[in-house]
Amino acid sequence: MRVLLDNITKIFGKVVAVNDLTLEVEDGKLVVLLGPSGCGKSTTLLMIAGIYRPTEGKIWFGDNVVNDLPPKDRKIGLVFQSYALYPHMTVFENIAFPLRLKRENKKEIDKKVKKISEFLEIGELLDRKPIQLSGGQQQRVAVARALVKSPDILLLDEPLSNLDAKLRVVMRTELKKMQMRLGITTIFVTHDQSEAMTVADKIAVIKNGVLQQYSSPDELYDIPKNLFVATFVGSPPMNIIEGSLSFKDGNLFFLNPDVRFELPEDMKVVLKQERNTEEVLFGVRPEDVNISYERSGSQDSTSWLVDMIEMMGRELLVTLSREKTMLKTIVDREHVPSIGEKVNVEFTGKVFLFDKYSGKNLLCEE
Amino acid sequence: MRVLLDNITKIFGKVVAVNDLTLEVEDGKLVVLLGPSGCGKSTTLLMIAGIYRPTEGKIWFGDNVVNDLPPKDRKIGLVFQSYALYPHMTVFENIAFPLRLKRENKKEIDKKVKKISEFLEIGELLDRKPIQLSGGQQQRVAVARALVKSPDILLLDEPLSNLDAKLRVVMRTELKKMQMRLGITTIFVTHDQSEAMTVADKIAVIKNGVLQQYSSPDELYDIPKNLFVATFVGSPPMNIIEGSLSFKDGNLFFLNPDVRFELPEDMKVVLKQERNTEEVLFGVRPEDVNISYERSGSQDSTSWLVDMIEMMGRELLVTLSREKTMLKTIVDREHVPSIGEKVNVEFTGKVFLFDKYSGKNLLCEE
Amino acid sequence: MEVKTSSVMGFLGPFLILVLAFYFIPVILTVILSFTSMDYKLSWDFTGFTNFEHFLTQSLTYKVLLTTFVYVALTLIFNVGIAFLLALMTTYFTTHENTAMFFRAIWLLPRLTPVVVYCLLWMWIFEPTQYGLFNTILSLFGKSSSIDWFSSYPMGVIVFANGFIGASFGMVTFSSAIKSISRDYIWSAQVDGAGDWQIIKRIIIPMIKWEIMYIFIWQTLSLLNSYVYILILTDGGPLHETEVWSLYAYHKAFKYMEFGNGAALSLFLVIIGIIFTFISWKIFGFRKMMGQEVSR
Amino acid sequence: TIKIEGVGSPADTTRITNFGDAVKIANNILAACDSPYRIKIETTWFQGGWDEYRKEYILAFKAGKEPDIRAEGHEDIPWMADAGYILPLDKYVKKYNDIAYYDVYPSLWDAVKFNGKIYAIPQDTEARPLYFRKDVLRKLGWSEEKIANFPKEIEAGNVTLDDLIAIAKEAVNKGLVEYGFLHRPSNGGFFTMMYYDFGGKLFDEAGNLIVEEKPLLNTLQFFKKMVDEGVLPSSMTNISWRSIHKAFVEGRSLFWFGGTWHWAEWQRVAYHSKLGALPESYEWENIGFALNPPPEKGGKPITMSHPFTYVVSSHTKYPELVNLLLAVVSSPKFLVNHALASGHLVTRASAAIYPSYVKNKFVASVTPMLKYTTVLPNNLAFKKIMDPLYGAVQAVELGKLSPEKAVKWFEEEVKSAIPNIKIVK
Amino acid sequence: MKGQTPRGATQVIPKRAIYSLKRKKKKERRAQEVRGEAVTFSRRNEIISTIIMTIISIPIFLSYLWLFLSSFSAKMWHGLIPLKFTLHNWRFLWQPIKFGAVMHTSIWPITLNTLLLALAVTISEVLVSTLSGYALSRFRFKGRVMIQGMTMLLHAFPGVALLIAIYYVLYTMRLLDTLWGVMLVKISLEIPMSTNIIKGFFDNIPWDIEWSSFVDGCNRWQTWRYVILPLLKPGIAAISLFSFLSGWGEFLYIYTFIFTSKKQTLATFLNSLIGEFKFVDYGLLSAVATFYMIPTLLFFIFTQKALLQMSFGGRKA
Ligand SMILES: Nc1ncnc2c1ncn2[C@@H]1O[C@H](COP(=O)(O)OP(=O)(O)OP(=O)(O)O)[C@@H](O)[C@H]1O
Ligand SMILES: Nc1ncnc2c1ncn2[C@@H]1O[C@H](COP(=O)(O)OP(=O)(O)OP(=O)(O)O)[C@@H](O)[C@H]1O
Ligand SMILES: [Mg+2]
Ligand SMILES: [Mg+2]
Repeated sequence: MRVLLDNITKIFGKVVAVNDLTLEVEDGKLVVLLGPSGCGKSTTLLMIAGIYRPTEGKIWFGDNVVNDLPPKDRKIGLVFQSYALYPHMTVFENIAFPLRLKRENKKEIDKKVKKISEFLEIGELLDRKPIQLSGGQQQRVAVARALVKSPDILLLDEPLSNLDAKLRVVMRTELKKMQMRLGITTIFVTHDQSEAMTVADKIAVIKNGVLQQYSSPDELYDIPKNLFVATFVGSPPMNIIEGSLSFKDGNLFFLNPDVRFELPEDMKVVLKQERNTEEVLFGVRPEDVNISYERSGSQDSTSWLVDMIEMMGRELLVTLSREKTMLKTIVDREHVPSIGEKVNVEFTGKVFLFDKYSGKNLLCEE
Repeated sequence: MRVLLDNITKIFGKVVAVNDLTLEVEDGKLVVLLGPSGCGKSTTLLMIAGIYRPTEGKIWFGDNVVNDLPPKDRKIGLVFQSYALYPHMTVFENIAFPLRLKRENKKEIDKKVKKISEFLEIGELLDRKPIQLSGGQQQRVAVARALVKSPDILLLDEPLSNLDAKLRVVMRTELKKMQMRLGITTIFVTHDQSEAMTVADKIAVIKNGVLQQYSSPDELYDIPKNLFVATFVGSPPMNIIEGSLSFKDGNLFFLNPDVRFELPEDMKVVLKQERNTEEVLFGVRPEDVNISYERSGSQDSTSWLVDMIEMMGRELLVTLSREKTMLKTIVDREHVPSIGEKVNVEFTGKVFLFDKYSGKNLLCEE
Repeated sequence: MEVKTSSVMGFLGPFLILVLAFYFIPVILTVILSFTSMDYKLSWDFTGFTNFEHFLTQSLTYKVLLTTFVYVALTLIFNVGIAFLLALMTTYFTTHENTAMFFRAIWLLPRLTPVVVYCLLWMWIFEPTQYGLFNTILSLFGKSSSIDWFSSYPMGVIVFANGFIGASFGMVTFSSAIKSISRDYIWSAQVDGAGDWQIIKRIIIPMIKWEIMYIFIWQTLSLLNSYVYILILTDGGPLHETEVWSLYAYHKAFKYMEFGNGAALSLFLVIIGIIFTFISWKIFGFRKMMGQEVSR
Repeated sequence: TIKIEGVGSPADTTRITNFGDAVKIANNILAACDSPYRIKIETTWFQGGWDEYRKEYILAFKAGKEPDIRAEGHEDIPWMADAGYILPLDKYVKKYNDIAYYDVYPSLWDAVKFNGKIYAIPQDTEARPLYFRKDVLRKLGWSEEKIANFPKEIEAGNVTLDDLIAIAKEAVNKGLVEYGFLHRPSNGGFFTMMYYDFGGKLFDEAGNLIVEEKPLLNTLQFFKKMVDEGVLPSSMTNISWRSIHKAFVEGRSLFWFGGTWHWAEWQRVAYHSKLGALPESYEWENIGFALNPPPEKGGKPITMSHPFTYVVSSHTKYPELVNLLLAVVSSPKFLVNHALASGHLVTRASAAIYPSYVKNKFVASVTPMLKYTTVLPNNLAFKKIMDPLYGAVQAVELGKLSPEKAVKWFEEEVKSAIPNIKIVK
Repeated sequence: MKGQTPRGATQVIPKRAIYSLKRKKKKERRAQEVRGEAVTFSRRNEIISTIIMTIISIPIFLSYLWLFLSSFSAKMWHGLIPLKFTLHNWRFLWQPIKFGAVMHTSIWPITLNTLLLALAVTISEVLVSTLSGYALSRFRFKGRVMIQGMTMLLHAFPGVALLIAIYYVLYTMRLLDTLWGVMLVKISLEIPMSTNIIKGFFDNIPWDIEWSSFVDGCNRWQTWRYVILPLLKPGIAAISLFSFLSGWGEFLYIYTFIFTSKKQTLATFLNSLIGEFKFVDYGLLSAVATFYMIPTLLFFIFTQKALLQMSFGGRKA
């Protein structure tokens, strides 16, 4: 089922939670909503579910406007951010509830509930009441309840946030597989970017209720439309350095007291001549910042001070500074610098340029 | 305040939630509890908070057994996994509540609440009721409420799970700084391993209520005590391959139909001669699996089939297979293989060996 | 969490003291009273079981018993049924708080009215002449002869009068209970595919089960004990057709001033009430309900 | 301080307010006798049912909060005396006999005796006449003279109950009235009076309570006949007082088995939808009253009274003063004052000739009825007969039981309530 | 981070824009303001339920309308339709009424009596029953189930049957003929009921909120006072309403245990107006009855508005 949000706005009192949002989710695709806390993701889901009524705009399922369709007729599965398990029912009854409502026969229900709960590793908890479960267990029950009825549209609001990393990876992979197999149109809210990247067909980035970018994960990563998207996507976030452009000797340079970087050929093409004096923001992702301990010949490598080292599992996040500029970089555990050491820096990957005021990506054609 | 859990057991009806747990948290340190969903983390925190009474064992704060001390006298700050905000109070009142109970003066309270809420970026929500907040905002209010009273001991149950990646990184860094500055003994439950690694002084890994390992993040990563810890810590999880050991020509090999790997010198020393025929599990982390497209000269590199590619933000997770064995590896986005391609594999980093039955790390002296 | 006896007593103390002094002790006294032949002289002369023997040997007793059952059952259905219906309609179905308020207020009116005035109103409603409200309404529908409600349907009259006044108790309690159900659960059920009816049946009713059981038992006991409206409306007549047990006891005690006898009669009623309560507990699972929150 | 409590309809309050003036006189007397005492009074007016009035006294007595003087229906004297709540007054009656009690109608003294002792001072009495609508009779073609003579015919025994039914039937059939008869919709002395009318007795020679089956049956048959003939609504017992009064004052009913106090009531309460409260002249013009006719020609007509009395608490601190006060309040002036205000009749011959009493046309014309009066028995158990009697009448009217069955039912009821009662077949 | 709008700071749109939106969706917005969001989507069911409610409410509605109207009319056509407007029936408000020869006292002191009694009963009842309800719901102690069962069973003993016995208790305590005595009796007979009702509401309050307050430094009392009580509003709304009504309308015990007429309340006053049903001045009676009902109606509306507005939500289970 295709879902189309057509200029949706939702206002609570004075708060505009969702602002003129237009979004098309193609049939059978999985779309992730990404955005800072409080940007309107849950509100959007609840509107699609029919629980909130949009203040303005239309919601289409397939070819029908469903604004007036009650939730029960929308054939959706929804995992609430707060789970909303029925406290008076056991886990089994919670999961079986949607099926019971469809008057499926008992054996069938039993089978389905068993299956889904094994799948979510809560098979042994079926007799408990929600209050007797741990947070993660409750969350899985909520997911099971949403999945068990094979909905046309699946809405998941942070369905895995309370699971441990390992289970989470397993679950998301399984969820994705299942979604693909059954072709359920799915909208998924998550704060975990690797989760978003892994499962999404397309990602919608929202800020303050306004859609910022809606594109495939790759594109989002490689061609962020604006500064917000660029810094929001990717963890640790992209380094942003203030400075200006200047043309010198037919080459385009980014300049700032601490950094001087020759922009690649293709950028020159995109950027128009007159931009050269403009104030811009220069972006480079931490993983594209390489450090080396010996002075390399490269023009752009300059000596930086190692400020802080944070452990991040298999890698280290190193913060470098130089006068007024800070840079973060990711370093393998094999080559650990020590704090206070001086290192050289090289930008090896892609770099980005943004308008200082509008935040627009200067390399994006509009 | 030092916190000592002394052989703590908690049983709910028939469920043993926490099993004979002994754990010492040194004064001013931050300890992370890590473990799969339902392993007893929240239960442990609630026991420390004085809400649950341990079925057995003693809890020490400093030099006192506090088993009988009511929660209000324990000087703790606790963020519930479910937030547990007071629905009838505004955000301001929620945060101010602990201070009001201490009868601090109004101005003081105002100042403190303002400060902490700015810090957590919820300064503009002070007049709202919890029901009018998004999930992440609620969570931050809960954190604010726990922090505002400058507790002796801070217990955080997934305090950041509903925040976006960027905010999360900021928050955890700030939290850590604050904790260090004030020297608050902190116990932190999180599912996010990079979070755990970044903030923890020590990490306790729990499984089914039983403590598996309690050590510094580095040690946990480098010297996991058993198979569970090894696979649990690190994301994506370590690859585990079944096989046997054999001594050949003075060299120690790990063998299996698909893999043959010469173990490094230092392992030979640790492993005793007689182990050679034993069945073991061989572990290697995905980031230590290198692929190359041309046949290299190395003995251990063999040709593997690219099965699946998952996008993980800045990197790709590639699943390789060969007959009966699967391997996951992490690949830079610059060198993307295509599905169905054949590649060569090399293990470049540390490898691990575990007892097939007990799961014990064979290289750990006990 | 562990609880100290002292704090239990702190919370429960005022309650226990009051109930003990003004409820429990009178209950004991009443039980004792039922074994005396106390009359207008107010003297405690013990007569053993004579009071009980006396009424158990009378045929009227059994008629009254039957009447009581019929009356209680009918009124209860009316009472609790309407109460629940109203609570649902004013909380769940009605989106306009003012409409809800209006209906709730209307149904509360009987309870706000002084007893006598309320009875006068019903006398007017059921007046056998054409001026009675119901007869007026009937005549609007073209029925010419007026009905003598009080003699043709005496039971109907008292059931209605008691039902209308009793419904408000359940209504207010149920509305409050429904209001305190978290909206999340209702939303969640809607998403799960539940229609209004299903939500009522599977979410609302189970979640206010305690209130329902409570009101059910409470109202039954209240009805068993209610006589005032009957006293004023029909005084048990015609021909004892509306003489319920409590009225019977009242007549004995306060009309003929046979207090001992009256106490014995009420004691019998109490026993019926207690038996009923135990049965309901069985049905509703009293212990389970009491213990349902024990788990944490 | 002497506490006084009264009961009755609001029109009867002179029962209490009379004391206001009486106390002045009593204090004058005390002053004249150089007595150190002065009387102060505190009066309350109880409003509520008789059952509650009784209950209140018992409880208040035990608590020491009972009034010193209390107005009571005479039928309550036995139990109050029996339980020792009230004081025997023979001594004081004798003491003040010459001033206040010498000419009290003797039948009233009988009504206040228990075990041969006087326990109360009679305060008022009344009659329960049969009211009829003159205007309706006129429409029936009766001459003024015939109408005027009607009460006398009844008194002479020339009109029977059956005759009344016939007249009523005629009026109803001609569409002049909606109802032929109306009687009170609740239990009261009226039903006992009808039983008396049919010759029923409630006591045997030994003074034990009895019930006679035959008169009872006749009584019930009479009610049945009224209903069958269509002159009495079968739902009579369920019609509200208000509708009843309204129907009668508006002339929609020919007969009304009422009481003397109704005459006064109609002048006060706006029952008539057009006229509101009736002017007395209208009453004289359109309403007549008579004794209740006997069932057979030549029989004695009947009426009934319900004497009200003052009783004195046995715990009173000032029995002397209380009795002085009672003697004062029994003087003709007060008796008449009360009678005129409330439509009751006086208890003393000397009061009956009091000028303002005689001047009052209504009171004067009903007083002679006292000759035919009866009273309810002074027996607490009697209530247990009265209730089933009313029930039986109701059942018969509603057609729920035939008169014969109703008698059976009545007997069962009475026997279970008063196990040793004698039923005379 | 610096220079960016802080997160969580949701955009606030200019008032004008809101206004225009408001106008467009006025109807819907109004509904939202009152109740947040629709619970049910079905207009049809709403209409049906309103119709049903209307039908079953007709007898009450009409009879009270009649009562109300007749208090303002001099005459009623057929006793049904009011004909002439008058304030005569309301004269008791500014002058004591004379009835027959009885001069009733002015209504105001009686009203004050009634109000005091009602408020005293309400306050003590709410206080005592919330305390005990909390204990029964949250504490595990021996005899808890028994106490709870007993409180229900006690109701099997009707108030009238106990009248004589209570009389003896009050007699022994020297509380006869005092409003205090009546009040204590009243409260005692009713707290089992309110306790049981309120207990159900306590059961629905999530434990974690309570725990949270312990951690924040509350002792049991403070938890009860600051956290539980506010969450209990709907329950308090229910029991305070009933206790107020029963205090306001108290008749039997006043009638039985009070012998001094100064301590009258409105209910007994009304009763005295009616007497034995014969001399009823219907106009006056309906006026007094309406007067009697007004405070209770106000109390109802007030408590309902104040207390039923709450709803939970947005929490994790
Ligand atoms: N009241 C209870 N009754 C019975 N079992 C319970 C109760 N509370 C918790 N448990 C069980 O105890 C175990 C530990 O629960 P706990 O909440 O401590 O897990 P957790 O480590 O916090 O998990 P999560 O990460 O999912 O929150 C779980 O298996 C849970 O089901
Ligand atoms: N009932 C309400 N009344 C007023 N404001 C509300 C209400 N519900 C949500 N909001 C506000 O609307 C905005 C969007 O909320 P929403 O729950 O959709 O955020 P979210 O994107 O889901 O955030 P999170 O990731 O923290 O859950 C937030 O600023 C929130 O405070
Ligand atoms: Mg959300
Ligand atoms: Mg947990």
